[in-house]
Amino acid sequence: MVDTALKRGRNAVVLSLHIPEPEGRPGDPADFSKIKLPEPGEVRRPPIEVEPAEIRDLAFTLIRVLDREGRAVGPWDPRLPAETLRQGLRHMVLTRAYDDRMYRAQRQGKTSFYMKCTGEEAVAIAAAQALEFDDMCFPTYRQQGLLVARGYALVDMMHQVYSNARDPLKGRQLPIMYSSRQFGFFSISGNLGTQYGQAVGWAMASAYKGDSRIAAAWIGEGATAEGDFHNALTFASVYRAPVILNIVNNQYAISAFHGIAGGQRSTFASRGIGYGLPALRVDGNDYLAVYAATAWAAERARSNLGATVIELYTYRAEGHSTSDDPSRYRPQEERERWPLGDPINRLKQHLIAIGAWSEAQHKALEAECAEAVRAALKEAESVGTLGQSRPSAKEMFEDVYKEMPWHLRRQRQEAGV
Amino acid sequence: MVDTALKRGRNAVVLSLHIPEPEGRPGDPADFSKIKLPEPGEVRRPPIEVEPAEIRDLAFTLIRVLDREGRAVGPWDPRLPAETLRQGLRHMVLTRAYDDRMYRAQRQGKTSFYMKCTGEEAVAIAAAQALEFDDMCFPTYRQQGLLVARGYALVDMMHQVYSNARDPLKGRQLPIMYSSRQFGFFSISGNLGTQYGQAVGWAMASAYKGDSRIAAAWIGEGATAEGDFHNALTFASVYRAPVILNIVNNQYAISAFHGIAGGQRSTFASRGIGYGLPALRVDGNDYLAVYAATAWAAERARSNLGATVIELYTYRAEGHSTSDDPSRYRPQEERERWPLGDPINRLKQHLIAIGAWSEAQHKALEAECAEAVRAALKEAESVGTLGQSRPSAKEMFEDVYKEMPWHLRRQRQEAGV
Amino acid sequence: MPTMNMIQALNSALDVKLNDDPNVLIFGEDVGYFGGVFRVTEGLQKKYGATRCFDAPIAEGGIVAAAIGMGAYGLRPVVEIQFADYIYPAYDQLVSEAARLRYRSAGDFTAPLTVRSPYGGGIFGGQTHSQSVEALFTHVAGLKTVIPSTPYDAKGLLIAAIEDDDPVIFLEPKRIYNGPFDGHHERPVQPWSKHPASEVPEGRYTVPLGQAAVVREGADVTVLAYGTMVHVALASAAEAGVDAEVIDLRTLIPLDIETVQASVKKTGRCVIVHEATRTSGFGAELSALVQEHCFFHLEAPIERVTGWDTPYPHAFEWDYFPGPARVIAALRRVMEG
Amino acid sequence: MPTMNMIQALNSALDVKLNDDPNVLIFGEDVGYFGGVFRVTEGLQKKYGATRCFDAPIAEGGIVAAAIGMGAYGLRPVVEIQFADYIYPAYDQLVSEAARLRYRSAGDFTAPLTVRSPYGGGIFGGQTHSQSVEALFTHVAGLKTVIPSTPYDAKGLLIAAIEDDDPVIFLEPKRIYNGPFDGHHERPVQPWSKHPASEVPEGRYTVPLGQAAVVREGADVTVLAYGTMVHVALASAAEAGVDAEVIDLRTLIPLDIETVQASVKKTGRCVIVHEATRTSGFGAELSALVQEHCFFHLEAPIERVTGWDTPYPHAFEWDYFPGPARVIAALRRVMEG
Ligand SMILES: Cc1ncc(C[n+]2csc(CCOP(=O)(O)OP(=O)(O)O)c2C)c(N)n1
Ligand SMILES: Cc1ncc(C[n+]2csc(CCOP(=O)(O)OP(=O)(O)O)c2C)c(N)n1
Ligand SMILES: [Mg+2]
Ligand SMILES: [Mg+2]
Repeated sequence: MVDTALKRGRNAVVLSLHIPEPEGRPGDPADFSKIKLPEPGEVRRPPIEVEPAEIRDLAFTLIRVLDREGRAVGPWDPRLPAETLRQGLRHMVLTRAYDDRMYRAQRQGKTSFYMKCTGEEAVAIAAAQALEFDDMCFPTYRQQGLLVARGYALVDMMHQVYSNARDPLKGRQLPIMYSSRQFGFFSISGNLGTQYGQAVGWAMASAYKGDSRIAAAWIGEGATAEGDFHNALTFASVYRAPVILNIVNNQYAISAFHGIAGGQRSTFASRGIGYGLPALRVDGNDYLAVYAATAWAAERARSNLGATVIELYTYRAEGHSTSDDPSRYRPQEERERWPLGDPINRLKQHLIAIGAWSEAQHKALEAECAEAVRAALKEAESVGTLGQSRPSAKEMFEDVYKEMPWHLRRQRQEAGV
Repeated sequence: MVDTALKRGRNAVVLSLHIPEPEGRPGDPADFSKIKLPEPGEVRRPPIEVEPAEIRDLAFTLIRVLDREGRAVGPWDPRLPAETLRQGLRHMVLTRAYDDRMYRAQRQGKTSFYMKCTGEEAVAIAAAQALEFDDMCFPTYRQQGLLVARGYALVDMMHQVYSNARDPLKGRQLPIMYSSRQFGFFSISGNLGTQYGQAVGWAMASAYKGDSRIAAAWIGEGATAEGDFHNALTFASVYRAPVILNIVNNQYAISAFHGIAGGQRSTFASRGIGYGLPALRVDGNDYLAVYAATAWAAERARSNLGATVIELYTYRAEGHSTSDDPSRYRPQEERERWPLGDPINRLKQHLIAIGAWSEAQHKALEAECAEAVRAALKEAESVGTLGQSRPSAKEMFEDVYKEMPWHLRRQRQEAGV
Repeated sequence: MPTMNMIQALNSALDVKLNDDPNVLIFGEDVGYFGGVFRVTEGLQKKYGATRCFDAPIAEGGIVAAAIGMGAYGLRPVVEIQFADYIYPAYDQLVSEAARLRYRSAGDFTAPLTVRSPYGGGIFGGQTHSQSVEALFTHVAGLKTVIPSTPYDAKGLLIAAIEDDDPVIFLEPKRIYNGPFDGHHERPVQPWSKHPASEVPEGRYTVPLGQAAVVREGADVTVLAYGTMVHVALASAAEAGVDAEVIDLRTLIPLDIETVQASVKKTGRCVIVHEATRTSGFGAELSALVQEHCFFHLEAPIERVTGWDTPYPHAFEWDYFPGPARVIAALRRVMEG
Repeated sequence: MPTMNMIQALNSALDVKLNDDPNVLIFGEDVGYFGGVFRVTEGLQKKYGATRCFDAPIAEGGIVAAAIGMGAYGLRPVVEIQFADYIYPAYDQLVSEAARLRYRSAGDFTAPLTVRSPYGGGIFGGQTHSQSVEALFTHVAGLKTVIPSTPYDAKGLLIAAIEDDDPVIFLEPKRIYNGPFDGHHERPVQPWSKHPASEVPEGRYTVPLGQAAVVREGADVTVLAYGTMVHVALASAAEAGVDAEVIDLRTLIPLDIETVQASVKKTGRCVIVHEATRTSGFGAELSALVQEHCFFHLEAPIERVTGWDTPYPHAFEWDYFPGPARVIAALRRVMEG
């Protein structure tokens, strides 16, 4: 027996399935007119003790420090010494030079794969500088800048990319999947998002031990859709884990524009609100803004106030990887039209504006970084590129377990290595 | 070479791990003083076309219609005919009678397991009445009220609980894991949360086909922590799926209080904000409020405006299941102190207040429902209880695939059935 | 008849089904406008519109959950998991939901979805773009697992999978998307166009699920293989000069036990070849079944030639891959045995 | 020496390790104040405080992810997955992360976590409280899989698992938590106290991982079993009057191949018993290994007695469960073979 109340008239609208579409495709003009940018310096900087509920608006705006003229304005200016800024600039220039060179190496057939972070250098480098050296980073494949900023040797990165005899990862990992406990750089997984909850666990462990180290994690806006993202935010919220949860919104996930991850309906920072986490939305191409937001979140975490979500709003200036060709799915001149510019140019302009840098110095820096990359490359290639040199094939069977069980010993024999 | 900037002084606070604790444990007084309740009628009712961004506050308040005197007040009053209310009351009373009887049956050893929805009847029943009969429901094990309200035969529910020869699910499912396509009740899974994303897929299919049917899903506040919850909200947001995403916050997940799911840091409704979904927080023990919120969300969905998140704020008045004893982990008198009362009492009071019901009628209704349950039970038990009667053991091998492959045919022979 | 590589053949299967059946729709990461990272869905969005073939969020669990819901509604969703290595977030939805829905609802609801995923190694993809995951699905009652080895089979099996009323895991050996691969990585790549099975009809046809193909008849030893390894097995048998009967299983579940058993009863010897890690791989099940069905016919121990029980290591691709040298050695061992 | 049931023995193992090692901590759904739905963590929060033993959100993937991060930090987390049927949301973290972390970081980071989970059927739990998931982990290089069958072993193996530097999947046969079970469900339940292996020392001891136990010596046939099925195998052998050698594997990976092989070489016959679905179950691997190692000693086909390839059906619990009747029949068949 069915309720009559259940059988009312129905809305006349016919349902239809909505598929998000980007503003433009190849051949279309680049159109960023929908992006609303607050003025630099406009967004307030609350004390770290603020209740997350009081700063929900910060998830929907954009923290910016550098203005069009390269001046640092507003409460989020971290007021860094010029020396720190110059170091940051150097790390960014070096990272870009490294990326360009290794991309070329892949094109020359010296390795199988490469991924650049061009246009997103500030995201990793300003954060590395705002963190302590022994804070643990849980990066994606696009934060190689962390290693560069922390002084990891370029040549070791190259050995990894070449899977050669000196590869610190013993030929086991795809290029760019670096790992270094000493440099606080957690082993990169090919599986998107998995590191996010692990970072929370690491931070919980640090808190459990009464340590003072915190964790920081990065995830792409595309990968926020994974369940791991949700798990990380839940655990970070419930246990007040001392962790910084960075979302790098570079507008693309391979060919998929941010709308496929939900970016047309809300900001990625705003995901934090439902967990009661403070969430900041930051100009990711503004070195000072990234530094300031990271420092704010780090201080909160270190004060036992728990996790912060930071969306870093940036643009993936090049292809997803060496396997990708972005001209197949997005307007050609987007890169040039990106309204938040290039992080290196902007920091350079700022240093010049404050009288701490010059075009000549910048040229010299570029030359120096190119030379550093060249020298490292020479050394790495003297060991060998992919296929020319590699660790002992025995390594294939090591480290599956701490001690090799009989079946792997037997397989190693069978393999004759 | 390590940046000097990376080696600054460190905050002196020693980190510590925060483990959420409830307000009280067995032996403590029940303490709900932290719950802030707006007045009934206080919360505005926006038009369905409202931009989700304009109603974020609705995720942090509580939509209430029934006041302390049983009057329906404010803009969310659905103004239902008395007949609809009386039907709702009947469904709730019947569901409770059914639950009580089947719980007893389990205690008598007539089946292996049972779960009640006591105190949460309005959640399912008001929703069932606000939806169309052919809208598809994706429930948890605590929305048996949907079946009752849609007129599914009690005796068939009992056959399922007894896994007897007439069990519509052929003895394959744990008791209470009902399924009925005809009654728009999706097969319940033992795995928490899995139905949430499936509901979104069903709704996407309906939109894809230009249908007018919508989907509604339910999830417990504890299960919102699963990745499936996040997946569902992402897909619902991205594709504007015509689906109602209900979160039943009954304060507990087995022994874990809501804080273990993040309930001390934000509301569960507010999870919707980060996806740009409208989110309503509703008194789940207020039949009228549940009806009104469901109707609002259903109208939005049917108007191609997409999904709505609804948190139904309620209280699990009894144990999690027949395997549970809540006196081991929560204060005894919480149930009595729950500030939002009992949904049956409150609707009864309202009907009496509007002159459409009386104590005598209520007594008669209770007797009638008890009798309906008794009659159905008699019929079910005439077929048999668990172990006394069951479908043919052949059924063990059917429906694994549409057609039985050779290995199952052989196993069926081996089993001799 | 047109000549197609495996990508084109799969694309053609999807094209046929999108055209035939309005209830078929396709979604997955990068499959819409872009046409998929391996181009299998190229042109389909343009031809059929965005609601028939569209991008999905990077949430494999969400993709499969949505597909199950659509299947329950009555559609026939075909989803792509970009690499089989990334199927694990969807594992619960596949194992607990898709596989069991018909059973637990007594046939009331079904999940007739097809999950396509490029799988296997040999492309220097490192440990997260090379995995062979089939055994994680063959253990699960309610799922079918299909692996093609040629363009012709790929198209016919994919159409059969989409038309099948049960959930199908359809694994595409990505190493042979563009050409057959005999395991001799040092030799130049051969295009499909030189292989007879690259002749693929334009329209609809099916290769039925559950039927193996004897791709080489032989008297001395039975080689059980699927996907890329079929080509490696054929080349190895030729090089070893062993008169092997090579069986391309094509569907792992339901397995074509009759073809397997008839062959082993004839040859009395059996070598099983797969790329997945050995322990608890599908080869274990094949070995157990052959042993159970053909015990009294076996003249030598059944051999398994497989990937090692390690992740797929980038620099050691060809040490890991069970190539001709190892297959030949196994063939020789069983012939001596 | 105190007498313990399996729950008490497991609790004692956790107690010992919480006491010994400040880096050990426990979390999972309902394990804190409440002490777990099967009471394995009872009293531990009270004794050691909330940060040592606490409730977790219902997010198995999040639980394991957090444990991996803690392991990378240097802790030894022990997590409970409430039922093995609910481990799938954590599958990606276990397979792609815990299992591979040491390998992919060349030993720089490790994930020494222990994942405890009640598993198996026989308690009328229906299809989602009865599953045997071991084969989904034995296929994964980098994981160890352990299954105890007595209180003594449960404690010793759990301590060994926690102390082990690799990730361990520790499956607890819930049917025998409170007493051994020989498969005769129609007979009254026996308490552990009547079983010698219920004598469990209070303090620390280990049962090393990777070592099987010959629980009954015999000459005629080898029975390979683990968990609940060890007891069923013993009872069946006795009832069948067959002089069976019953081996309790205890650890599936790494397997104690020497004990297995020595026994089968001696008996020439082998029956494998498990509760999991047959196809691609761990029995397939055992069958393949026995065949590979003992081919020339085998006098009859290896038999598998297992759960059927269906979900675990509520009303047909005892038709599904591979009980004494089926084990005895298999023993008789191999003795005739
Ligand atoms: C679990 C999983 N699914 C899919 C992939 C394939 N994949 C690799 S990168 C990528 C896009 C990631 O986009 P985003 O998270 O935005 O990061 P970005 O590349 O922009 O830095 C995809 C889909 C993967 N690596 N892991
Ligand atoms: C994936 C999964 N994990 C764990 C469980 C065990 N379990 C069953 S019900 C339950 C609590 C659910 O709480 P909640 O979601 O709040 O729903 P409620 O019972 O309160 O209605 C748990 C942990 C499960 N069924 N599925
Ligand atoms: Mg991106
Ligand atoms: Mg609850």
